[in-house]
This record gives sequence, structure tokens and C-alpha cells, in this order.
Amino acid sequence: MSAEVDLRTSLGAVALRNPVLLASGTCGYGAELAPFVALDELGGIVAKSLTLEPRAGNVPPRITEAPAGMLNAISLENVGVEAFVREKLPALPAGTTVVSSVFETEIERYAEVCKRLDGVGRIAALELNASCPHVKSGGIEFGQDPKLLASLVRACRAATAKPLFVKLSPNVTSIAEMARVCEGEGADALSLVNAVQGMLVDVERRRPFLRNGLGGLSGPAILPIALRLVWQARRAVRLPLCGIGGISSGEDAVAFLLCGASAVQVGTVGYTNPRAGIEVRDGIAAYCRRQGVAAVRELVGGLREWGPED
Amino acid sequence: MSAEVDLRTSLGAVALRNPVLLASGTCGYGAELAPFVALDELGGIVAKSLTLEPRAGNVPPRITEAPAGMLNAISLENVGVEAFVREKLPALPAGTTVVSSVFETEIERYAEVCKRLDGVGRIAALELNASCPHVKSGGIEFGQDPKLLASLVRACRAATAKPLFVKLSPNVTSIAEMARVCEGEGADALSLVNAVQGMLVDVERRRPFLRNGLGGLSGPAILPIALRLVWQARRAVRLPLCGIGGISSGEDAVAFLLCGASAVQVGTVGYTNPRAGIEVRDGIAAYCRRQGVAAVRELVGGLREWGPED
Amino acid sequence: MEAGPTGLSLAVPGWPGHRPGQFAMLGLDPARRHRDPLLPRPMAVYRQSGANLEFRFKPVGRGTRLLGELAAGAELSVLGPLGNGFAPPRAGDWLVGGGTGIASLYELARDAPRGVRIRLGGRTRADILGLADFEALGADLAVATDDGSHGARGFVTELVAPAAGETVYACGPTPMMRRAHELAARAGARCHVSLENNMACGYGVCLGCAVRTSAGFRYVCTHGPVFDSSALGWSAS
Amino acid sequence: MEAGPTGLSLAVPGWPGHRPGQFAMLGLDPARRHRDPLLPRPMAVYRQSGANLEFRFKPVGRGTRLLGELAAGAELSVLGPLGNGFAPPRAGDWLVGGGTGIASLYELARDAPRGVRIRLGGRTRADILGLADFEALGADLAVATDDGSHGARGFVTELVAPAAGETVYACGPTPMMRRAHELAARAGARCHVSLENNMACGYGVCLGCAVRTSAGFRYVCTHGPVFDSSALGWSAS
Ligand SMILES: Cc1cc2nc3c(=O)[nH]c(=O)nc-3n(C[C@H](O)[C@H](O)[C@H](O)COP(=O)(O)OP(=O)(O)OC[C@H]3O[C@@H](n4cnc5c(N)ncnc54)[C@H](O)[C@@H]3O)c2cc1C
Ligand SMILES: Cc1cc2nc3c(=O)[nH]c(=O)nc-3n(C[C@H](O)[C@H](O)[C@H](O)COP(=O)(O)OP(=O)(O)OC[C@H]3O[C@@H](n4cnc5c(N)ncnc54)[C@H](O)[C@@H]3O)c2cc1C
Ligand SMILES: Cc1cc2nc3c(=O)[nH]c(=O)nc-3n(C[C@H](O)[C@H](O)[C@H](O)COP(=O)(O)O)c2cc1C
Ligand SMILES: Cc1cc2nc3c(=O)[nH]c(=O)nc-3n(C[C@H](O)[C@H](O)[C@H](O)COP(=O)(O)O)c2cc1C
Ligand code: FES
Ligand code: FES
Repeated sequence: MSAEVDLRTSLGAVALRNPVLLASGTCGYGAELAPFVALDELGGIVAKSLTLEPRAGNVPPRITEAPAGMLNAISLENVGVEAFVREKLPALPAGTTVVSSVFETEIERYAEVCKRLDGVGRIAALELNASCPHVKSGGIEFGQDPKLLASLVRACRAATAKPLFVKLSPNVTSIAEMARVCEGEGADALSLVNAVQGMLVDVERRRPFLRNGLGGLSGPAILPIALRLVWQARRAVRLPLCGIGGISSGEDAVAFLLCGASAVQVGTVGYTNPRAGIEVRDGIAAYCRRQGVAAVRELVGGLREWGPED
Repeated sequence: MSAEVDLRTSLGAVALRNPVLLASGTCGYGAELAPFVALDELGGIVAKSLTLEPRAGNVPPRITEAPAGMLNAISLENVGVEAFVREKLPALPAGTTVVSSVFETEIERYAEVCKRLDGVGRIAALELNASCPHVKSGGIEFGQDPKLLASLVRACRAATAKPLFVKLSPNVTSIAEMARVCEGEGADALSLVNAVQGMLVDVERRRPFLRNGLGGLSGPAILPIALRLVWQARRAVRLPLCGIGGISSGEDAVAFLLCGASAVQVGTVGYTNPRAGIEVRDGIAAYCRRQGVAAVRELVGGLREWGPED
Repeated sequence: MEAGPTGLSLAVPGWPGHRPGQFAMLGLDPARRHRDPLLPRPMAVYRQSGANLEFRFKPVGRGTRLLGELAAGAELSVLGPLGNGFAPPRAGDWLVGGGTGIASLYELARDAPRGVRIRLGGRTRADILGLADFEALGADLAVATDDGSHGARGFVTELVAPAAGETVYACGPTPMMRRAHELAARAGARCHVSLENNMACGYGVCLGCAVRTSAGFRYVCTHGPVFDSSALGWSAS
Repeated sequence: MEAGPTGLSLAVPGWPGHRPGQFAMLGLDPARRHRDPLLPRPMAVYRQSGANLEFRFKPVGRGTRLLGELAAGAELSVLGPLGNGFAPPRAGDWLVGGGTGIASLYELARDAPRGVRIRLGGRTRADILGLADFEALGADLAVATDDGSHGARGFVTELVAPAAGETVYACGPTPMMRRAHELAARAGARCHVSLENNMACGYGVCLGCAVRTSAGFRYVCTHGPVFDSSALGWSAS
């Protein structure tokens, strides 16, 4: 089969050229990647999470390597919503599908960022980064408490008519419960997962490698965890899902599609190669050709069960 | 400093020759390792989890490789408590510190296994494997539900006078809550963590690699997660902790000690080298010599915070 | 240590000797520079020559690709000999190998009495591991390839016709071994197969290599890798 | 590709040239046989010779040990040139290198005008990377070692005495750079330091390489690695 594979897919109302987006925090505001990648050949980019005001991150060290992954505590440094809309967005090639990630420490502020982005034509959808500690609740992540998460999604749903994705935390007992909460509050899709909470210690100095102590574990190490969470969410809700976690090849991406994701995001592996997203896209297409799959949408949720005779 | 390092430590009332035990399910019943290791040179072994009756595991495939780790769904195949006491225990060299892991699908059966082991002199302590799905509660793990976990620990506490360790699941929103529950019900120590729930997919065949679908992720990949959980548990309870997850070197073990564990268990890495436990022990001793640490106990909880001037 | 894409030879001081069909766990990275791939790979000892052990494989996955790319002088960890190995064949018995499973049979063939029949199969001539070595034995050897590039065209099991009282020794892809089992069963012959399940430890502690037998689960690394085929359930893979 | 324990040389077709002090991200495993260690390593280009780039390092961690053990012909990924690089020095300026930081300075020294003073330090003579190359330049060169095995005994910064209007170019351990900064500040000289923070991406998207400056956080990979030392807070590492 040498015919072109139809790579188109969608996340709810958001049509995508192909299933591969770049994950928030791993592609800057897009322009940083322009020397390496034609951004409009990707499914899209999820820009660095935005807060109401510009936000400085943690004092370094912010990153360290982990087995088959890395640990980070950047703490969501960003230029703020205004500068993004004014300076960053216009710099992107027309035709780039842009998802804006939204992050704050209080619900009203989350909603306010959504409101500011609501009227911005270039933005295809908003992604709520719910994996952030809630200041008023003593540091528990929004995405770890179903009640907090419900209030967050409700407030943001009311603040924007744009397609609303919620990015879930993997650090929970039941992803199904969190997924259902989002569905109940009118989210349009779920992105899962964010980094897994972790820690590494410099034993020579007897202190954490990161100044922040805790950090987020990402990269291939977490792929089996992320895939399991997508599969569990798939059985809990009907919302479209976007799979994230350790994807480094077309086969990795296909695994997420088979488990029920309609699209995927490539994160950490992009640090090792700025063209990783394009290579994952090409890997998906190669897989489809090899397997005689005409349209990538056919793969979504196509995982078979083991039969008694297998 | 060429003097001998004092490697002794303890988990509550259980004195240990050194901080390195082998994790349950990764050292069989001990005898399998005898060709490679003098078992009484280890801190101890935690034998394969025992059920009331002999138990057959899952239909294969049961294991597959994961990035910097592996995924397993053995499903706790074991010879049962009677055969263990009658055949396996007497085969172990005198002087081996043996912890017996206990596992069941209902609380009364857990307690019954504890009762059967209670009078057995060779057993230094019991470890409740609480990372197992509870049949009556629709498959949620005992270690994922604070109420279930409390009932479990209470019942087993009443069933045995032996030191009682509880092995916690990493698949929870709040390890602190689970740790406090165990402390409240009279556990003597906590072992953490068990494998992280994960999944991997064979994209060529479009089905999970494991016949069981889900599996437990173990090995270096999970070390940062396990270390974080130990550190969080340390701040929640005063119980002694035993750190488990991805340990492959003396430095890895020291990281757990610094985060507050009094001992550690080596699991998956032992598959790559049956002498891994001894090498980890030697690595801890080498670290202590290099750093001028006279007794390994000095390291426990010795993690420093970053200062503003660092 | 010397390696090429389909085999390696390494000095293993202290190797105590082994029986044909036993295997070793080869650890790719004893110095732990990498922590991935993590697990050692079970490999049949193809041949021992003095202090050197030889292994044969095909680059099908991460592990075998890395093995084939090892630089001369690289270090591997070697745990073994492991497993039960084959019982010695008698004249009239059949040795049936397919694909990389052929590697398990070379020493069995070499040490076999005259009159043992060796049947090897692969996709093409290049897939018959160690063909020249087998030919040099001067034994009763026949080959089948899928594309007819060497020997008969078709499945190797078409070259196998056991009679009652004979034993078939088979190692290769599951369909090949199943077919060998069926041929033997139908003829009243015995069949010993060497299984190549995934393994983590190779020494009996992970229980990952379980295989369902008529007597319950058995472990390929300690009870096998060689099993009497009649004890195995040939419907499941 | 050729490698030894402390350096490697590889052909990079299409390398567009670079300024002294720029760097590349070296990916250890472009074919993804291993997924650990995952991240590429930032390395200063020590020297370009024709189509070949040379790098120098010491085996201090996983990454540099693997780089030093690469087999001839192995493939690396190379992303670059990255970063700002050094401004050209003038006669009277000081080039101060310590440990592996010396690697960032060779081309700067080679292209420098006469009268630039080169001062290199390390624990022992063997730690002075590329010593013979620097000596061959015939420039004003002095060396200090902790053990006195070459040049003066002591810290390399004891050989540095900048005057007002001069510039010190420094790359090495933090205490060395801090001292260079202090010497320059005290004398009314300028000091440019090249920082060697941990990096994940090297091209400005991870924000992992942040450094605190008087103007807020800056990124070593895109705004640096060379910074005016007066903009940095020298109390924090
Ligand atoms: C006792 C025993 C003896 C063995 N002896 C040998 C031997 O002498 N020579 C040898 O080559 N192998 C032998 N094997 C199998 C070997 O251990 C590996 O499983 C196999 O070589 C693939 O390893 P890998 O690391 O390259 O693949 P992995 O990195 O584990 O990747 C596996 C990938 O390759 C595919 N794959 C795995 N095996 C095959 C195969 N045979 N054909 C096609 N695709 C495959 C899988 O589906 C998967 O996609 C033996 C196994 C056992 C249990
Ligand atoms: C712009 C830039 C240019 C660089 N140029 C060079 C260069 O030309 N040559 C070079 O060798 N390095 C250079 N580095 C540093 C290099 O990227 C690595 O961080 C360093 O070599 C250690 O890498 P590793 O992979 O071996 O250590 P890792 O695998 O990351 O392990 C790090 C371990 O080594 C220790 N460690 C890290 N660095 C050192 C050190 N310098 N001395 C002692 N212990 C250490 C750590 O504490 C840790 O235990 C540069 C860095 C930057 C940002
Ligand atoms: C350095 C770094 C910064 C990140 N910043 C953000 C962020 O700003 N917003 C967000 O939603 N996720 C952020 N993430 C999480 C990623 O988007 C992604 O969910 C996670 O890393 C898992 O995917 P991966 O394994 O492919 O990296 C960040 C991850 C890393 C490694
Ligand atoms: C194949 C396998 C079987 C296991 N069986 C058990 C078991 O029977 N009981 C138990 O408490 N933990 C069991 N575990 C979990 C380990 O004891 C350990 O908690 C986990 O693997 C994490 O440590 P590691 O990364 O060092 O392996 C098993 C793990 C593996 C990989
Ligand atoms: S491979 Fe571990 S028990 Fe057989
Ligand atoms: S290394 Fe990623 S931003 Fe500098």
C-alpha cells in the first residue's frame, strides 16, 4: 500500500491535520522551534502555560536527569497572557493550530485568563493545566481533588466559548473519577497526563538535586503509566482524549491511539531532538502503511482483548 | 577512613545486619538465590507473598520490558502458607532474617494467613502486601482506600504479635493519608512502594503485551516516584520506613536513607544480577567510607534543605 | 569479546561447561552506563570453543541489535549455564530447527550419534544460522526455506516424518514446534521442544517465564527450556 | 567518528561554522537503542578542523563516560551551533580556564591577537585539557596546578591580575569564575564567563538552564553561555 495515509483526526470540535501536537512547556511559544520544524506540518502546538501576569520560575537548579527521563521544577515561568497574545501569537506561521495552556493558583484567576483568551481568533482551544498546586487549599493540586477540579472546570467553562481541554494529573488514585468530573462540567476533551511527581537526591551533597525538592518526572520512563491512565479514562468517559507521556516514536503514539486517544502530545523527547514531533508523525504514517490502515482514525480505541485461544 | 562501617539498622523491633533486604516476589523463597548469595549476609529477605491456599498466577505472557524497567502481572503465584512453613522456610540458612509477605483478596483471609505465621519462630516480621485488588470492593486495591486499609491493618494487627509491616501502593493521591492510617492501626513499619500500575501495548498485534492488560511497573524508571513517596511518608508519620523502588546501587539506597528510610529493598534489579543486593550493600559501605560516615544509621533522614546561599 | 550483527563470541573464565540446549542470561551493560534496556537476554549457547562461548541471534529487537553492535572488547555479564538442556538423541531421532531456534541445536547435532536427522528451516538461505557449521558435521542434513533459496521450498516440518519410538527435538517459532508436536503425536513418537519465552531473571525467582503444562504452571528457565511437548497446551501461544 | 576517554572528533556534514564559545548538543543515541541516559549533553566545540568537530571532556558522569567509550564509527546527533559565544578579545585581555572549562577557550585563544594572556588551571598536569595545543600557539601562556605537577602550584586565578579596561574571559568551576569576577570587579576590568548549567534542550524551550541575573532569569542556552559576570548573582551556584 503506497497510497497516502489519511492522518486527520480531531479533538472534539478541533480538527487536526494529524494526531501529533507538541506538549505545553516543551515547545516554548512555538517560535523557538521555527528554525527546525514547519509548525504547520504538526497537528498543533500547545504553548507554554500562561498566567494572568508574567511569572518567574524557580531558582535553579530546575532540571536533572532521571532513569529514561528527566525531573523538572520550572514552576511555570511564562510571559503572561497579554504578552503572549500581543507578541508571541502573531509570530507563528499561519496555519499552525495553537492550543493555549492556562494555569493559575486560584480559580478566579484561571477563569480570568480564559476570558482574556476567549476572543483571540488564532487560538483553537484552551487547555487547563490542572496539575498545579492550589494555593488556597494548602498546595494540593487542582487535579487531585474532585471538588476543586469541578469548580475549576465550571468557572472556566463559563468564561470561554472556545473548546476547553482539561489536562489531568497522573498523581491520583482514580483517574476515572477525575475524568467524569470534567465530563460533567462540560469539558470538550481531556489531555492526559502531566508529569508524575518525583524526587531525586544528590547523595554527595545530601540534598535534593532540584532546589524545589519535588519535581515532575517525564519522558519514556512514564509511558506505561500514562498509557494505563488513558486506557482507564477511556473506559470512564466518552470525551475525546489526547495522550501524553514519554512518546518517542510512531509506535508509542499508536499505542496511545489504540488505547483510545484521538491525538497525542510529544514532550520531553522533543528536547533530545527538535524534530521529534515530525518524526513521530512520520512514524505513525509508516505504521499505517505497514499495517494497511488507510486512515489514522481507524486506530482510535482499536485495542483488542486477548482471546482464550491467543 | 578504612575502619569498618557499622551497617546495622532496624525496622522497629526488627534488628537488621545491614539496610539491604530483597523485595517480595524478586527473591522467590530464598533458596533459589542460595547458589549466588550467602543469604545471611543480607539485611534480610522478604519472601514471595503468601496466600492461604496455593495460588496459580496469570496465564502468560506475564512480563515485558519497559523503559528502564519492566511490567509484570504475575498475580502472586505462590505455594501457600502451609508449604512455605513446612518446606521453604527450613531450607534457608540459619541467620537469614526472613520477612513473610502476606497477601489475600479478603480481610478475613489476610488475618488468617497472619495467624498461621504468628507462631513460626523463623519469621522476623510480617509484611502486608496491601497493593492487591480487593475482590469484595470491585477490584480497588486495599492500599488505595483509607477505610479498607484501616480495616485490613486492624484485623491483621489483632491476628499476630509479630512486628507488622504494611507495604503501600504508589497508586494513590495521598501517601500521607495511607501512612497515617497504618500508624493509627498499630503497624510497626511501612514498606514503600509496590509496583506502579502501568500498561504496554504490542502495536503490531494491537493488544496489550500482558494477557492481564494492566501490570506493575518496577525498576529504575520508578525510583524518582518511590523516593518522593518515602519522603512524603516520612513527613506524615513517625513509623520506621523501608524504601523500595528501582534501587540498583549503593547511591540509590543512600538516597532512600537520606529521605528517611531506615532500610531498603532491592527488587527488579536483582533479576539482572542475583548478587545485586550484596553489591548495593557494598555500595552503601563504600559511600560511607568515602563520606566519613561511621554508622549507616546516621544517614537516615539526613537530607539537607537547600539554603538561600547554596 | 567479538561481535557481528548475528553472533558473538566471548571469553567466560570459569564457565563450568554445559549440556546442549542450556542457556545463559547475557547482560548488556554490567557497568550500568545505561539503565535501558534493563533486562538480560536469554541466549542458547551455540557452541563452546575452549574458554569462549558463542551465541547466534538475529537483530529483531533492542536487545539483539545492541548485542550485534557491541564493540570488540566490550563487557557483558553472563549468568549460566541455566535450564535443563536436551536429553541425548539416538540414531533415527530428528533435530528440527527454525529461525534463531537453530542456535539451540548445534551442539546437540555435533554430539549426536550417526543416523540422527537434522532438518533446518528459515525464510531464506541467510536465515539458516550456522549453516556452514552444520554442513561441516557431515550428518544427515536437509534444509527448507520459504523462498526456496536453499534446499526445499516450504516449511521445514515437511521434511520431518517421525516413526513410533523416535524422538523429535524441536526449537523454533511456535507454529513450527506445534507442527512438530502434532507429527510426533500422530506417529506415536516423542517430541521435546525448547521454548523461548520472555524472561526477566533466568534463575527461577520472577515467575515471568511461566508456561501452562498439564501439571500446572512450569518455569521455562528452571524446569525447561526443554519440555516434553505432550505436557504443553498447544492451543495457547 | 573517533573517541577516546577525554575527547572525540566527528564529521558533521553541513556544519555552518561557529564562533568560539558556542556549543552543540551531543545526542548519545540517535537510533534510540537505549532510552537512558535520555538527554543530549551540551559540549563546547573545542576545535573545528575541516569538516570535523572536536570536543574535549572528562569522564565525570554517565554521559561523558559513554562519549569516551563510543566505538569508532558510532553515530551521534549534533545540534548546533548554539548560544552566543565570546566577543573577540583584545591584546592585554585574559583567558582563564579551569578543568573542562578549558575546552571552551581553545579557539578563542587560537584566534586571539598577540598580547592576550592565557591562564589555565587544573588539579594535575593531566587535567589541563589540550595543553599541547595551547603550547603550540606560542602565546603568552601560564599554567597552575593544585599539586604543582605543571606550572605554578595553586589556583589559576593567582596568575590573573587584570587592570582597568581589560577583559577577563573565564570558563571553569564556579569558584574559579567567581574569583575571576571579583578580581575584575576590583580592578575596574570586565569579566565574561561561560556557564555550564544542566541543559535539557539547548534551544530555549525547556527553561531548565535558567540563571538569575540582575535583569531576571536568563537562559544559558540562548542568552549565554557567555554572560557579563557583573549581571550574575555570585552568591548562588
Ligand atoms: C532459553 C532461551 C534461549 C534463547 N536462545 C536464543 C538464541 O540462541 N538466539 C536468539 O536469537 N534468540 C534466543 N532466544 C530469544 C531471545 O532471548 C530474545 O527474546 C530474542 O532474540 C529477541 O530479543 P531482543 O532483545 O532483540 O528483542 P526485544 O528488545 O525484547 O524486542 C522484542 C521485539 O522483537 C520482537 N521479537 C522478539 N523475538 C522475535 C523473534 N524471534 N522474531 C521476530 N521478532 C521477534 C518482539 O515482538 C518485539 O517487538 C532465546 C530465548 C530463550 C528463553
Ligand atoms: C555550554 C556548555 C558547554 C559545555 N562544554 C563542556 C566541554 O567542552 N567539556 C566538558 O567536559 N563539559 C562541558 N560541559 C558540561 C557537560 O555538558 C556535562 O554536564 C559534564 O561534562 C558532565 O556530564 P556527564 O554526562 O558526564 O555527567 P552526568 O551523567 O550528567 O552526571 C553528572 C554527575 O557528574 C557530576 N559532575 C557533573 N559535572 C561535573 C564536573 N564538571 N566535574 C565533576 N563532576 C561533575 C555530577 O555531580 C553528577 O554526579 C558544558 C556545559 C555547557 C552548558
Ligand atoms: C521542563 C518541562 C516543562 C513543562 N511545562 C509545562 C507547562 O508549562 N504546562 C503543562 O501543562 N505541562 C508542562 N509540562 C508537562 C508536559 O507538557 C507533559 O505533560 C509531560 O512532560 C509528560 O509528557 P512527556 O513525557 O512527553 O514529556 C512540562 C514538562 C517539562 C519536562
Ligand atoms: C515480577 C515481580 C513480582 C513481584 N511480586 C511481588 C509480591 O509477590 N509481593 C509484593 O509485595 N511485591 C511484589 N513485587 C513488587 C516488588 O516487591 C517491589 O515492591 C517493586 O517491584 C518495586 O521495587 P523494584 O523497582 O526494586 O522492583 C513484585 C515485583 C515484580 C517485578
Ligand atoms: S525467568 Fe524468572 S522465573 Fe524464569
Ligand atoms: S536548555 Fe532548554 S531552555 Fe536552555
